[in-house]
Amino acid sequence: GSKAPANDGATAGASSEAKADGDDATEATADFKVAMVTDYGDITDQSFNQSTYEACQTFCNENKIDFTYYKPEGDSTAERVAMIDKAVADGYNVVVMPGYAFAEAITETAETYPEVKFVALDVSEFDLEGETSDFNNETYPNVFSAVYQEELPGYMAGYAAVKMGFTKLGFLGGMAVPAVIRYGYGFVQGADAAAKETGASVELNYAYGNQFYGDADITAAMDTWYQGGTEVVFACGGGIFTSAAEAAAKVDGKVIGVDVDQAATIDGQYGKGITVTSAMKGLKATVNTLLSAIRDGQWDDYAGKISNLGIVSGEDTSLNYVGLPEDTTVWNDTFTKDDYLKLVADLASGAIKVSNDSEAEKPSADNVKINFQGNIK
Amino acid sequence: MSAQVNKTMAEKESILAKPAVQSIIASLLCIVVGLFIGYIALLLINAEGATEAIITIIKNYFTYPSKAAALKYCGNTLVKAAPLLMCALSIQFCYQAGLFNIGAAGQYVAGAGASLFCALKLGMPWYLCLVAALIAGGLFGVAVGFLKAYLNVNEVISGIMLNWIGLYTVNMILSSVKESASPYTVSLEKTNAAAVLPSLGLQKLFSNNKYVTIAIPLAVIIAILIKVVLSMTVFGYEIKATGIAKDAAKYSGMKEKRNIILTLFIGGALAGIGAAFLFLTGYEQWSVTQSSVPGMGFNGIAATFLGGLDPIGTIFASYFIQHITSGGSYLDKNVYPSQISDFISAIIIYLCGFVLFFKFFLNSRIKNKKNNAEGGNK
Amino acid sequence: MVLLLQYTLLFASVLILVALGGCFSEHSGVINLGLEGIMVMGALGGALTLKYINSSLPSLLIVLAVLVVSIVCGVVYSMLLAFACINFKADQTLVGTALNLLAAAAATVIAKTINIAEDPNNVSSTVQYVAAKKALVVNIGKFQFNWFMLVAFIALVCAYVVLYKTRFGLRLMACGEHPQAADSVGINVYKMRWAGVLISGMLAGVGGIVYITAGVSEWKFENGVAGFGFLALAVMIFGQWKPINIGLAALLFGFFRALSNVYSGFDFLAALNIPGSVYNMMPYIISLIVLAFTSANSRAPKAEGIPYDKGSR
Amino acid sequence: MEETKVADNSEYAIEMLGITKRFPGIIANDNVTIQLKKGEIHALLGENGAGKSTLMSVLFGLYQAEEGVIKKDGKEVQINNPNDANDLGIGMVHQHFKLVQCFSVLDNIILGVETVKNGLLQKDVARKKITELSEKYGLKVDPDAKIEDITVGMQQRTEILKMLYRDNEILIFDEPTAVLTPAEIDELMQIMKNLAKEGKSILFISHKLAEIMSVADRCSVLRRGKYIGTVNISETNQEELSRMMIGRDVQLVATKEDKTPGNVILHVENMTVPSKLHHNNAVKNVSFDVREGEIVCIAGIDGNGQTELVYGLSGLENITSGKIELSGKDITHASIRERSTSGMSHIPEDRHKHGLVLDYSLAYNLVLQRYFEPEFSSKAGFLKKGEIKKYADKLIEQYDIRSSQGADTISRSMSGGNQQKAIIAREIDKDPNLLIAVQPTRGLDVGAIEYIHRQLIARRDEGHAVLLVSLELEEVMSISDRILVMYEGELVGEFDPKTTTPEELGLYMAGAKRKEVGA
Ligand SMILES: Nc1ncnc2c1ncn2[C@@H]1O[C@H](COP(=O)(O)OP(=O)(O)OP(=O)(O)O)[C@@H](O)[C@H]1O
Ligand SMILES: Nc1ncnc2c1ncn2[C@@H]1O[C@H](COP(=O)(O)OP(=O)(O)OP(=O)(O)O)[C@@H](O)[C@H]1O
Ligand SMILES: [Mg+2]
Ligand SMILES: [Mg+2]
Repeated sequence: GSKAPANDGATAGASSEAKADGDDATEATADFKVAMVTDYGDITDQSFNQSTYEACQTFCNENKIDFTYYKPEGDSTAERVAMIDKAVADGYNVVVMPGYAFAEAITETAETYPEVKFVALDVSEFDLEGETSDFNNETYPNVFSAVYQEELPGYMAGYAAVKMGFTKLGFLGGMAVPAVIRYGYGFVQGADAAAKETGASVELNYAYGNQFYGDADITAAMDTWYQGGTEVVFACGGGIFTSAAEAAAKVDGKVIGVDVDQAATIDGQYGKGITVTSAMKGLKATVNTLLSAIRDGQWDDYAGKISNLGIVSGEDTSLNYVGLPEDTTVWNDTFTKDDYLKLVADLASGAIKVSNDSEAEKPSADNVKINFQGNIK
Repeated sequence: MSAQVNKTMAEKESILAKPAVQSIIASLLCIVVGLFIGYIALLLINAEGATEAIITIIKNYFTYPSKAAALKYCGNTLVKAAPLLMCALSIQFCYQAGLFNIGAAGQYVAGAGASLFCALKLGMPWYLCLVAALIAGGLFGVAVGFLKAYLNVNEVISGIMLNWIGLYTVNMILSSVKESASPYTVSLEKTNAAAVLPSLGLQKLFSNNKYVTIAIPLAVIIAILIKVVLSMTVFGYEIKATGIAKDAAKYSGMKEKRNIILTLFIGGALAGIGAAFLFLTGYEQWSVTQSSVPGMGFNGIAATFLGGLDPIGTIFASYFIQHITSGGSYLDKNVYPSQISDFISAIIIYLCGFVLFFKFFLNSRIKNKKNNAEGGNK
Repeated sequence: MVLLLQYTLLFASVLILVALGGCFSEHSGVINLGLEGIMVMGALGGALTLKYINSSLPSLLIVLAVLVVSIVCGVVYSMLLAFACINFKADQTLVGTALNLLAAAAATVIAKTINIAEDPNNVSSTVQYVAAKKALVVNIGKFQFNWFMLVAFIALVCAYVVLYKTRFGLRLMACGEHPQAADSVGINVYKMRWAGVLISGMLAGVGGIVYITAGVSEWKFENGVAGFGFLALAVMIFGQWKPINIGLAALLFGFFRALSNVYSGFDFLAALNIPGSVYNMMPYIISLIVLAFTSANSRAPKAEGIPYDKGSR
Repeated sequence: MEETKVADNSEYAIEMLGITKRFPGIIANDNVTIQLKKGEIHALLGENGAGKSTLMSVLFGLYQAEEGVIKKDGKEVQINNPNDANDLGIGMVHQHFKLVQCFSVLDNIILGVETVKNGLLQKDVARKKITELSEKYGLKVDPDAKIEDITVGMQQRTEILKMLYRDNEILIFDEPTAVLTPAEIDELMQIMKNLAKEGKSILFISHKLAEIMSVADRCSVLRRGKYIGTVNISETNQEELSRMMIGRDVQLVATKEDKTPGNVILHVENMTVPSKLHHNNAVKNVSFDVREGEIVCIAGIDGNGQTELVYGLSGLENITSGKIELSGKDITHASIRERSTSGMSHIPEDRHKHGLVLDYSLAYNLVLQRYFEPEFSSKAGFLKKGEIKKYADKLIEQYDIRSSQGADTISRSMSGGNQQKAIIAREIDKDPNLLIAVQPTRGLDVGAIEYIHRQLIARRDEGHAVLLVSLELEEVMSISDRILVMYEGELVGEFDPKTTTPEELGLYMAGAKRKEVGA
């Protein structure tokens, strides 16, 4: 990665009128337009596209900023680049892109449009720079990327589940994409650690649905799990929770949500108390922060950086980008809110280390018996 | 003077009576009516932006203000039109032999799998990858042909089954060359640049669009070749005879079983090459977790029929279908679902069903007029 | 075990309904390749009914309402096929394919438009029906009975009786075998073919709603019905265009489909450690093999696929 | 009540007055008038394409005439569809049977007039009525047999029962004898006479003058859509009828010179051929020779293995055992193409199924057996379209094949007679050592038959071998040099046409007598 450029470059290029006034932040505010380009999924994937879209839209509505989104014709870099080109051609100068798949598209366009601000989510430095990456958390001067440490909330969820007394767990991933893999790997590590502490014999069914939505096939597999004794399933990927919740509701099983606090959504539809907790990451917060920064003329604080967003504070959990929902998690005697706070503190202090190997599509553990089933569909 | 008038009238009629002209008129009519229905749908969804939206779809890459960008994205449309054309030709070739090759989708998948595997795992140069795609697609075709010729299995059904089998097999095989942290196969350009189809300077014509390769002219040349084979060669004569009159073909000593298998081999090979034409440009990476068969093969059906079941017509039809599909991605998504362009192409394809009737109608009108004219002379 | 049975029956119900639909259409002489599309439209109608119906109504009423709306949607949509292929002699494979593409696009557009109308921020094509869906099932011990299983069974019995025991069936099959013969004894071939196609629309429409409610309580219409319509066609051919055989074929296909999802519940299967992809391929490979061995004597209705023209001989 | 009164007054059951029916580009019926008396058998005669079928289709409601009126029992009626015809008591046995192959005889008979109770078919009621009818008129059928399993004769009986089941009074038979064996024809003639005696009125179309002479009371003749006239059979003869029909004199019996046969061209030894339909052998251990300069005829009732015999010879079916030699060359396992290029030509039984690619142009069809030869295709595999056209024009000229657009005519649109001429031209112009002709004159008018017979005899006279398979005894007797009778897959007798009689042949064909035949 290279060093971020001087201030003026980023803001001034947005509009020819603004150029004269240089660094007047309020002036620049009126002149930025936000475009989002979706990943392979649509903005209704109940996952990162949707969260990003909703965050952008809320922000732009509140601030009366032009906002639109583009959906590439297909699942390829060429088509993603086409949409970025189109957005810029249409006069949008802030482009928000969720998903690691945008890495190459960014490589192809960032230098072409130095005046456009690129906000990427989930795109890691490795994704951008490949084998030659220097891992200095810097990248193109007009790009900001946020990468979440999904393994952390995954870990918390796994740890919590075992601590809560569940011994038969399930992990149902969407597609095996990096974020999902990290969640899953964290989940396994968390369960493993808790099993070691409690000495319980823990079993874990592990599978990917190969899609981000539920259907009869996946529900059948979930029925098999739940009716075979599985007590709680971490439904990790977009709308795939529908299958897990459907099956759970039949036998009084439990579900762990993902990305956002899904308790309201899932419990609202399938019955109170089904969701024991959710492994969250702060997509919306990031989008909000970044767009606010751009509005307030503080883009330079972020430009050219790649942030690994995870735990910021061991004390004030509200500052963290990842975590479990403190209000809706079903705390019990064996795992209280205080236990959770201690866990966060340990993670923050480095007392507990979580590996984030996103190649661990098929994780293993010492104290948990993993029954790996690959892709269901 | 009246003789003069009669002559021009007759000329006009004879132009209209030409099957090729009728096909073109019919296809154009389908397109116009299809767009019109699409426009109505847009009006229903949101009347305000409908006109602009339909224009956006039609304009496709012309929506870019700069000429360079427009050229670049014209290139992209062509890049995707080439494999579509190949799939369409696959279906058409088999259709001439009386076979409905719905398995083109699976043969396309096989071609993609083979070409990528050879390129990424075995490090072969592009021409060998192309051959591999040809063979893989062809073999999938042969499977259908064999089942049809020797075991009387309906080709539509075996084709559909093989589509799925192909998909899962290719997903399994390509898992060995996927990126470590994503379900996509590794980048072709970075892994094995020799496997990228050469451009021979073509990309310069399209603002250095790196995906523009010889695949585009090759696809057109293959279409012309197919036209020649079907209409001018002994093989074409046999294929068509087998297609329309299997028993007569057998009676005259044609090996109808061999012809069925050979036809499907060629059909499969065409679809397989089609996949290579896309994947060997690096335009797209294969996602090994995809759980539905790529639509290219099915869209080929559309292109074939819109092209009036003629290879040359299919060149234009493939381009057109790709043109409006790409155009759809430039719609204002806040107002209109992007599926509206799929909707329009589906309507156009549906309307193609009426082409036969349209031609019949036209011909009987021409005939009636002629009769009347002759009657008047008497 | 119970699960295997339950899902076998569930998948088989979908296949039976849709395959019977194909069967009626083909017996009348029209190849219906658009089953997949009709399923989507039937599913859309049914899903919207489930969404808007008062879920506290008696479940029988809900089931009936869903049935009726799915049927209407399927029938209306299949009219596109009938109109083009019967009255305008369009190529049946082409129109069928067009209907599949059209349904996927149209259903998405419709679902999105409805969602946006309700809530401008909701641009999804998902229709939710959690509450009302509960009316479709009854738990009998561990077995979750779905009313549509009964519907499929009734459809099967009715199809058998209608085809082989009634005047209508006799005439319908005559139109698919030898329309000129049917015409010469005063049967209106066009009418019968319309009837065949509309019945296929009705059954495939129901099949669609059964499919999308089989496992989940919401459906995203961008996803269509994932090739089930085509699978049903295979079942129909495998079943030799005969209702009873179709029922058996559907059970076989349903069994393998179910097995590919629940195999992890069987220790000996789980122990084999066969990759998931293999299980996924299984239904297709098995059906291909079975078709290879059974197709030699397979006989499709003779006149299927050939537009009927009164004038020609 | 009133209707019956009017009916009683009229002498005619049906009158078709001044009927005109046009098809695009052709007037199929031009002001045609025919009157059918009650209880008579009225023959309708005309060349191929003269408009007979069209006229009957108008009467049966399949087509609507542009001009003219139809009267039933003297009262004008409108017949818009077969249902109207049926209501008026008009029934029709079509030239091409309209039977559903996979249905049973019973299903076919009741189709369209089913008896139902509570929506369910009442087949037992129908079965009873069918049994009664078949006993009354001597129409033997098995009501539960599938059409695809029964003989053509039985199928025809099914068609007749269809009419009787509907209580039709006016029966139309469109070329009913074209597909029947001599015995079946006799049987049919008898049935028709019985029906007429019962008071039914019959319209009967045939190209066979002898049949018309033997069964009809009166005969109306059409030529090119125009009505020529009606004659009483008792006051006319075959020559006059054929003159009316064609407009010139026709030679009804072929004449040929005596000739001594030369070398053996086709040698068949112990050939056995399996049957496609049934699980047994259709041809059993058959041996015979065909020599240069002779026409050998395989006679026999349809369905006794003739079709399979030819399939075995031509390679359309693999033989189970035996040996075939052509001009001394063993072709037992040769492919169809090899047999063809070794000098075998085959005029197939089913000209639509095997003989022609109906959607190809006439030119393409005329090279169907030769397109791969260097004359018509280049080494690179391209067709020489110019050569093909030239060759086609030559054959069209030489064999007088008539069609609307010459070599470019789509074969489907040609008349049956001209389609047959095209096949014959193609097969004969190959100059084969052996010409196998299977029912080459089926369904053709006398003019066309005369032409084809001349061609076959010309082959023989040039010193080539001809193997003719025919169901028509008259044809067999008039043009063959040697007759082999086939019965149940075996050759049961060999005859010289000069020393045998149709009656004797009939005994062998029916299996009543047999003698050893061998090569
Ligand atoms: N459906 C049709 N469309 C157009 N022309 C037709 C049609 N049916 C018959 N014709 C024409 O009408 C004429 C009379 O045909 P028709 O079948 O009545 O002859 P036919 O006397 O029965 O001949 P054949 O002895 O061959 O049966 C033919 O020249 C034919 O070209
Ligand atoms: N659809 C059609 N369009 C135009 N002409 C037709 C059509 N169908 C039949 N004909 C014409 O009707 C005439 C008789 O047709 P038909 O089907 O009776 O022929 P066929 O039985 O093969 O002939 P033949 O009676 O000489 O054996 C032919 O001249 C044929 O060209
Ligand atoms: Mg006729
Ligand atoms: Mg005829």
